[in-house]
Formats: sequence, structure tokens, C-alpha cells
Amino acid sequence: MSDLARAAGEETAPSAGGEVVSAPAVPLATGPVAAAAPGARRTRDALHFALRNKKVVGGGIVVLAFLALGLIAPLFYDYGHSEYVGPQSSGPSGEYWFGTTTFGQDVFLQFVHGIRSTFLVGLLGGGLAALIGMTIGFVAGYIGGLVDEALNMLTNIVLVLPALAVLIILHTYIGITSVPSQALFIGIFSWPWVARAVRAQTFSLRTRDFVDLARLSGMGSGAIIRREIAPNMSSYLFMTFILLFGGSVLFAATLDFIGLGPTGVMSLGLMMNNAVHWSALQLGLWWWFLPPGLGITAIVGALYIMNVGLDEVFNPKLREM
Amino acid sequence: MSLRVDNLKVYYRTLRGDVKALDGATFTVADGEIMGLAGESGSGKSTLGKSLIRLDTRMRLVEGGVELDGKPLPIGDQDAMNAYRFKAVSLIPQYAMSALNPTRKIGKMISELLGARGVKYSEIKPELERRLDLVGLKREVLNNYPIELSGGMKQRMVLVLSTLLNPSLLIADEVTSALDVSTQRAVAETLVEFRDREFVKSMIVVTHDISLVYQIADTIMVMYAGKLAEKAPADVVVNAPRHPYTQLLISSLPEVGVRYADRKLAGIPGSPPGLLNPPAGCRFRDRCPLAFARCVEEPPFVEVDKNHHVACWKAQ
Amino acid sequence: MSMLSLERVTKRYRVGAFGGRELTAVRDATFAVKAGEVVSLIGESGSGKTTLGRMVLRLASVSGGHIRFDGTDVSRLKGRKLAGYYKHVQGVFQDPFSTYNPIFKADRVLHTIRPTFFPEVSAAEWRKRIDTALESVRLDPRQVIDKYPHQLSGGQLQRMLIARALLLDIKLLVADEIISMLDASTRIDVLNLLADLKERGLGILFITHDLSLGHYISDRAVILRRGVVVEMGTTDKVFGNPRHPYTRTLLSSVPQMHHKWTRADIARTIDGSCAIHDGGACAGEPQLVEVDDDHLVGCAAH
Amino acid sequence: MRRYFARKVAIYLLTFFVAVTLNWLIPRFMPGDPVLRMLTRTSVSNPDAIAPMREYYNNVFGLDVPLWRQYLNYWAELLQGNMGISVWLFPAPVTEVILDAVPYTLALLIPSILLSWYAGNKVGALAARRRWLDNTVLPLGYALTATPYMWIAIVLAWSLAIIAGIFPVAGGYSFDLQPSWSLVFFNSLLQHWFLPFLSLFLVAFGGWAIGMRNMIIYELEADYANYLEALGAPRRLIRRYAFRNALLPQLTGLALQLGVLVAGALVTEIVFGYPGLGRLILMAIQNQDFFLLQGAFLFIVIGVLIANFVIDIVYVLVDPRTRTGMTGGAA
Repeated sequence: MSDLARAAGEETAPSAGGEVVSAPAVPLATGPVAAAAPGARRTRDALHFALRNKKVVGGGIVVLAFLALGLIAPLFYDYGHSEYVGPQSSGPSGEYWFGTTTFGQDVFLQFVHGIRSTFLVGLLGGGLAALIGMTIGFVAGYIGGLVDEALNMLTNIVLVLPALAVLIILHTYIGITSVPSQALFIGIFSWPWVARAVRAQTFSLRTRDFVDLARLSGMGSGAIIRREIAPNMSSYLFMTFILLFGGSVLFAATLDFIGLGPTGVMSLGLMMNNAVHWSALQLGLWWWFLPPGLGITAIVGALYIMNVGLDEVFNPKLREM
Repeated sequence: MSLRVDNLKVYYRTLRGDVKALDGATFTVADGEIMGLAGESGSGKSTLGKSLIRLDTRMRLVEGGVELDGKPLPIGDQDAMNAYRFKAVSLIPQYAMSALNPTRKIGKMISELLGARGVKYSEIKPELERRLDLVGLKREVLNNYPIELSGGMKQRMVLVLSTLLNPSLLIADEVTSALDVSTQRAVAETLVEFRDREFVKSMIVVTHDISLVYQIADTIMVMYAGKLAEKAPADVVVNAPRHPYTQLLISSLPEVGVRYADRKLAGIPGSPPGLLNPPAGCRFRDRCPLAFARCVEEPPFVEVDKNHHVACWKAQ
Repeated sequence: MSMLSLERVTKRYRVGAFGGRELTAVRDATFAVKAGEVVSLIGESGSGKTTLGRMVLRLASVSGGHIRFDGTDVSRLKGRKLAGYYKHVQGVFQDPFSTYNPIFKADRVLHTIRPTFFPEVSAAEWRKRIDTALESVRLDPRQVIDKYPHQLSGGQLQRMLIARALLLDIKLLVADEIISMLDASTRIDVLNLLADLKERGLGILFITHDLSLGHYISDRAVILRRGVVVEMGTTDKVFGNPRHPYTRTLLSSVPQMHHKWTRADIARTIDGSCAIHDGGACAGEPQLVEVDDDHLVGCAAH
Repeated sequence: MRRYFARKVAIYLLTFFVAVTLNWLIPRFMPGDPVLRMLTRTSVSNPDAIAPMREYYNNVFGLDVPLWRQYLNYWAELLQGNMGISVWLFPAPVTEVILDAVPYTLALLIPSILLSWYAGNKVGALAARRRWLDNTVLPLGYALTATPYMWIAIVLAWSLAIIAGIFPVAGGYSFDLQPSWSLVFFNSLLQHWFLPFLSLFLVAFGGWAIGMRNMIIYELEADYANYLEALGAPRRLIRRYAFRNALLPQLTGLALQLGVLVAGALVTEIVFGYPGLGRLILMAIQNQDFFLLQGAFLFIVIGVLIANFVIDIVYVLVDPRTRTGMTGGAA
């Protein structure tokens, strides 16, 4: 056993006892796949605790509220987020809730459009990264051997490559025009820690007897991963996606802020870029630069808090703390 | 009288209510006695073993008391109990393979642990080394990290460490279940040797393997569904058990020499009751071939013969 | 004619990232299982007994030698032919709770085999067969269908796995420590069930570390030590007249009911001298020597 | 252990190789003639730059030689430290421009990484044992890690610099000073350094604190902690062990986080107009100075790789298991 364990731990060399995997953005304390808390009871218990867990419910409400705001609010405006509609540099008022920019653009409208892009980039970027990371993790962990070696090498290279620097180069040369293409590039460079984590989990699940039984039932590798291994990790995979979502949002905001965001689309990062560029700080237009950052912090923070709550839901040990 | 347990009840808190894992145990363990505590899963044997040294956060002391060497043992009070742990009551845990801090050299860990308990490492080191010699461990292991030791070595290390301060009572929790037949024997015999050399006064060996504990124990106590079923000298439990559960259990165990073709053994039909809301009366009665009307009343755990306690109406 | 035969089966593992070192888990194991015969494979941890079982089940690859089932080399089977093999050869493992995927209902294991092995059988017909199979392992279908693994006992789970094997056209069952995690009062019933199945013509490779269990059920016993067969033969001879010192050590260490360990046991066995050459030490590569009719012992002198 | 390091170094070299290759490849992916396109872009902003750039292009891309040759040429130039001439700061060589900016970035990064890691771990460990502290650290920590670096920089610049006037808003030192080894200059450096440092510190701090808190809780559930408790070890000792063991995954976390921290430093510099790599990158983007951009990219990659290597060394020093495990202890 020691050799297997060592092989699993070698690249991950750091790992005390149980493989604990942390996301680059937020260390997530999830131990080895929560020991076989069985099916029906687990689902029922999970729901039971989730609905009573303040963190899950509170975080969920904040996220959903922002999502609703981003989806619905822009529908009530008959002008665009970049149009010069109001008085210049005016503070929040009944008409312009978040005031206006130095050019008389409606900050609130920009804000809600920005929320839209935020969710879109989080969903697409996080989703893509999850897809790549899980696929590579599952394949490496399940097949093992040389395939694992190769994928592991790939994972490690992308892992140490500073993603933002690569994205800056790519974005500058290629020029990003839409949120989905921005999400595409973000997704391509933020999967490695997921692959590593999923690989480690798969490694431990692979040795369970039910995988052998599935093989004795004539199931192929793909079917075993899909029908036996992945369902066992569903809670973990879900939490992973949440972290990737948050990571993508922060990534996109950074790129937008540098001015490498999609053209013609309003985002929270771009709002901050504009505010700094047009000296909103010096002019004291706080309503211009405070909301976008607050929005990101609220959404991502709520997601993280929700994740802690989910961790407590799925791991009874933490519940008792 | 070394250990006296009086009507001890320890429950586990769960969402659906209390699981009555240990529901009223009264017994004694004499000085120098090795008591085998045998039972199947869910019999409450581990709960009993653990409760004598440390209740974990889900365990709740409901009732009852424990006396060690004539003084009450504050098992319900985590802080007060601390003074007794290691020195008066000690434990060899089931997880001996992972019981040592992986990032500390073993000797250093022991020295820090002893220091924190007010014992000078330098004073006890000669004795520690003698005991390492005794169990066949090189003294150099003190300079090793746990990862450098094999499973059997770690097991022996924990054995030595747990008994280093000569506790009155040692609880050995399934210490041999993860070991091979030959190592198993060595570890089991070491336990006896430690008792003979008076490193520990008395011992409770928690196990699911009666045939193993029979080899080393003076007495065997059998538990069933959170209750005591029978306690007697080891030979009596194995050769002349009085409780129907013990009788059936022992007759269901194959041993070398018994063959299916010659003599077909039989198990005990049915399964133990759930402990969330266990039925009143004798908990074995649903599976018991001797059950009769009176079994709806709970049979007391009484002495039916010298040093032979049984909880069964038919045995009295 | 043997149904399953192993000829000089060897398993080498490559350890280290790029396979720098080699580790031999099983070396030149040769034995056979006939139809309607129980063969015990007995050894301690690291003896390679589980690896052998996994090789027979094609869960591990064979590094050397041949495993033949009804004359066909098993290691070459692929795809449909492998599925055909699994129709006749199945396994039950040590930990029932690990053999069932905890997030699905337990009887799923009875259903997942239908699409592969019996696509022509209707679902309704299959349910009838399931009931029959469950009853033949003495399980009440009403008590075990639609339950999650944690709602059933270890004994029930292991029986259900045997029922799963019976649903197929099973000829050989590899039973790897299948009762070592069961409670004492119920394990004997599972063992008896295996013995009944054997009487109905099933061949069983019974892998265990527990000599008393091996003795109870098997016709022939194979003692394995560090990947090498040290003694094998009919159960009576191996247990009644053990010749290899290792077999003797095992026998004397196993805790017995009604018989306490004595110092003499150890003195008799620990000296490690050769059993065949009566106290003399052996050198060289050990070979299996026939010391009696159907009783082979590993001895270095031959 | 030697194998462990050999493996790590192999990964790092390979990563560097990939980074360089990407750097060479990306401009060639662009449709059309890359040289022409760059030259036309450049000529708009700085006509003087055309001649030296054409020379460099011919060296590197020399379109008359086969692709593999171009690739090798690129490596050859690179290994001589030649990354071309900056367009924006013409005619300064890219390497020189970057080397001028690197100290500023390092001055921000190194203290903020080390201090936030140290303080975060300490506070996280404290939080794991005190409920009231846990209830404050946890939400605060999550809020901080969820905050975009540039926003916290903006808020600090606005509140402490512009409104309160305690710190300067922008630059690496006062406009009216020339770099010199004087106390006045050093003081000015420190004042300009503090806010960018603080914003980096705060965000990173939150992550470490939460990570440590969670790790400690898991460590306290470990078998060795249970055993020590059964032997009556005081909580202090168990916590100390748990803390030490929890530091190891936190060290891995640090390696994983490096890229994010560097990204944070880049945008923070932009907000504060701090003369480090971040501002250089922004200027390079705005001035279409591709050589400068590629140079900065390679410097960042090298920096991250070196830092990773340092962490690997520290890890081996701290965790006996990597040492013994590699020399083949009996496990």
C-alpha cells in the first residue's frame, strides 16, 4: 500500500496524512471523500442540514438575489449602459440609484450589466475548468500508469505557469471580443488543481471493491467512471465547481481591469478600470468605484460561505464543531 | 479490587435520538486480572472500553459510576479525568498504526508528552529503553519518524508508550485485529508479559475474537446489544458457558479439526435489536431457543456460581 | 479434468514512478480447481493470495505463466469473450460495505448484470430470477430489495453477492476473505452456504488467512508464503500432517478454542529446519516435492 | 530525495520551455504577416523604433529560414539576454527596462507573501480554538479572499490617501526626489510602498487564516491527536502538533497561490501607479510594446518557478516524510 500512497502523494508531496486539497483561491478543507455516508439517508440528511445551515441558506440567498438583479434589472431600461443619459458626476439619487459617471452614464445600469457578465463568466469559465479538470483527474486517477504520468506532467506544468501572465499575453495578441471567449481562456488555464484533487480522490475510490465488482459485471472504464466513481464524488465536485466559479469571476475582473476584457460588454472589472482611468478617486465619485468591487466581493464571498456550509453538510465531523 | 463499574450507561447522541450503546454495566476487574471483553459489532464493547478513558464528543454519560483502586474515576468530566489518563488508566487504541504524530521523531514526541504530564524524560528513559529491549525494538527507533517503522513495530511502540507510566488499568482495543496470525500471537503474549511484570495492574482486552482472547485472558466478559451477558473465568466461558448467547456463539466458531463434511456448525439466526429503541426485557430473546414468558422482564446480571455472572433467567 | 488451472503463474509489480524497481508478489504458483471442489488458498498478508485471486478474476494482469479456464488461456480474453468468462467466473470480496456503492440501493448489483449478460431476458422475468436466486441463498426478497447497503447486515450483503453470481451461469466462485468481516454468529452460515453450493457442482477458490475456516470447508489447501506455494495437498494431509515449518508455525499460532497456546508449539516450529530432511538445513531454490500422494511441500534440496 | 528534486526541476524546466514556446508561438498564430503587422503598429507610436526592430525580427523570425531555425534563433537570442528593444521606452533594451522594475515588484511581493502567510496561519490557528474569534475571523477571512485585489487597492487609496491624506496616492517615490541613498528618499519609498503592500497583505491574509483554521480542525480529528488526548496530553501540546502538521498543506497552498499573488501585485501596482512590473505591463499593452510584454511574461514565469523551487526545499526541510519516504524507509 505504501507505494500506491507514495505514488499518489509524490507529486502532491505536500499532504499531511489524508489528501487535503485546497483551491488556489480558497483553501477548502475537504478530506478524503466523506466516508461512505450511505445513499438515501445521505441525500435526506444533506437536504435536512443544508436547509438548516445558515451559511448555505444565507449564501444562497445573496447569490440568487444578485443573479435575479442581473437578469431582471436591465430589462427595465430603454437606454444602454454606455449612453450619456444623465447629469455628469452626480451622486446617487432617486432617478440614478448609484449616481452617474463623469460622462453622465448610469452607474446602476452599468452595475447590473456587469453582474450579468460576472455570472456568465463564472458559469462558463468555472464550468469549462471543472470539465477539463475532472476529465483529466478521472482519467489519470482511474487509468493510472503511463497515462497518469503524462497527464500529471501536463497538470504540473499548467499549475506552475502563472495563469494571469499567460492570459495577458493571449488576450493582448488575440484580442477578446466576447464574454464566452474570455471564459474559454480562463477555463483553459484554471483547471490544474481540480485535476490534481479529483485524481487523488479517484485514486482512493478506484481501490474500492465496488469498482472491481463493476468490472466483473462487464462494465468498461468509461462506464465505471461515470456510473460508479463520479456519483460518489458528486458533493465534492459540486463544491469544486463553486470554487472555480469564484476563481473565474476574480480572474475576469482582473483582466477587465487591466483593459483586456471583451470589447463592448460592460463588466464590473471594466467599471473599476474606467473609474480609475477617469480619476474617479481624485474626484471623489465613490459611487462609481465602490459598487463594482462590492458586488464581486458579495457574490464570491457568498459562494465561499455557502461552500463552508456545504462542507459542514457533507462532513458530519465539522458539523459538531 | 482494582476496577469497579457500577450501572454504567453511555449513550450516543444522534439525530434520531440516543443510541443506547452501553445500557447499564456492573462488573469488577481484580488486580492482576486480564479481562477479555468480547462481543459482536454493536454489542457496546468498544463503547465500554472507550468510556473508561475518554468519552468522545458524541458520547454522553447517562448514569453510573466507576471506581479505580477505591477512588471514583471522574469519567464524565473531561478535565478532571485528565489527571488519571496515562497514569492510572491507559489505552492501546485500535488505530495503533496511525497513533503517532507523523512529523515528530518518536523519542521527541514521548519526551514532550511526558514533560507535559510532569514526568522527566531523562529519568524514565532507562526504563523506556529496557522495555524497548523487552519487546524487541532497537533503541534507535526513538530517533526515527513513525513512517520509518513497520506496522508491527509501530504496534509494539504504542504498547510500550501506553504502559510506560505503569497504569492500574490498560484498555487494549482490538489490538490484534489488523495483524497476521504470527504477529498476533507475539503481541498477545506481550500483553500477558506486561501484566506479569506488573507494568500494568489489570487489563481489559476488547476484541471480537473470543478464541484469541481465550489464549491470554483470565476472565472473559461477553456483551450483547449494549448489555452484559456473561462474565466468568476464561475456561468456564469457553467450556461451560451458561448464557444461551455465549453457548451458541462458541458452538458456531470453526476451529482447526472441525470439517463441514464431518460436523456442520450452525450460526445464530436473526440479528441483534436496534439500540435506538431497544425492546424491554432480555435483548436476546428473539433469537434465543430457550426464551420463555419471563424473558419479557429484564434478567439481572447475577453471580450464579463463584466468579460466574450471567444475565439469563434460565441460568439461575 | 480441472476446470481452472494455474501454471507457474507469476506476478511482478513495477514500483516507483517509472517502474524503477520490481517486486514479485507471486512466483510460479501452480495448482488447479476442479468442478465441485473447494480449494483454500491460505496465507498471511503479503503472501500474494489476494493477488492470485485477482489474477484469476482478470482484475490484475498476469506477468508470467498461464491461467486456464476449461482449457482457454484467460489472460488473452477481451471484450465479449471476457464477458463470457465472467458469466462463469465471479468473485466476492472481503468488505461487503466496500463492494456496494454506498450511494445506490444494494439490489442494484443484481440488475447491472442483466444488460451485459442477459439482454434477451425481460425485466419482469429477471425480477423473478432475482427472487429465486435470493431464496437459494436464504434471503427473503422482501427484506433485502429496495434497501441501501447500510440498512443491511454484512451477512445479508455477502449473500446477495453470492446470489448475484448464481444469477449468472456460474461455475467458479473466487471468495476472497468473504467472511472475515462478518460477525461471528452469522459467518458460519455464509460458510455453510458455500459448502452447499459446492455440493451442487460449483468450484470455489476460497482465499483466507484463517486456517480454521480453510480447514472447515475445503477439499484441498494451498499454503502461500511471500508469493510462493510452500505446501499443498488434500486438506486432511496438509492440516493433519503439516510438513513445512511455515505451515506448522501458522497452525501453532492460530488461536484455537478449547486449546491454549503452549511454549512447546513455538519451540517445535521456530527453528526453521527443513521438514523433509529431518532437521537438516536446505539451500538453493525451493521446489515443490511430492512427499505423499497429493501432498507437495516446498523444499530447497530438490 | 535526489529523485524528488530531479523530478521537480524537470517539471520546472519543462514549464519554462513551454512558456518560451508559447511566447514564440502566439505572435505566429495571428493571421497575416506578424512582422509587418507589428511594424505597422509600432510605426504609429514610435517611428524611430522601426530600424532596430526590423533587425531583431530578422534575427529571430528571419522569415527566409525554416520554422525550426526561427525557433532556435529565438532561443539563442533569449539565452543571451536579448529580448529586443522596448518600443515604449525606445531605445532601452527590454531586459534593462524590466530589471529596473523588478525590485519594486519584489519589494511588494516578498514581504506581503511572507507576512500574510505567517500572520494568517497564526490567526487561523487561534480562531480554531476560540469560538468568538472564529466567528469574526471566518466571515472576515472569506470577505477578504473574495475581494478583488484592485478593489481593495482602490478603497485604500481613496480612503487613506485621498480622503485622509495619510499616504501618497501614486508612484514609487515623491516626484520631487531623485533616487539616492538618502534617508529622505528611503522614507519616501517606504510611504509609497505601504498602501500597495497593505492591500496585497490583506487579501492574502484572509485566505491563509481560513485555510489554517480548516486544516487545524481536521488535524485535531486525526488519530494521533485522539491518542494524545487519551494519554491526557494537554490541549496546548496537541494544538502545537496540529499547527505544525497543518503548516505543510499550507506550504503547498503557498506554491499554488503564487500565480494569484503575482496577479494581485500586478493590478495593485496599476492602481497605485507603482513603478513595478504591473505598471510596465499596462504601459506595454497601451503602447503595443509586444517585446516588453513578452519579456515581462518570461520574467514572471522565471520568478514563479524559482519561488516554487524554494518552497520545495523548505517543504523537504519541514516534513520528515518526504525525506524518509524518498530514501526508502520501511513504511
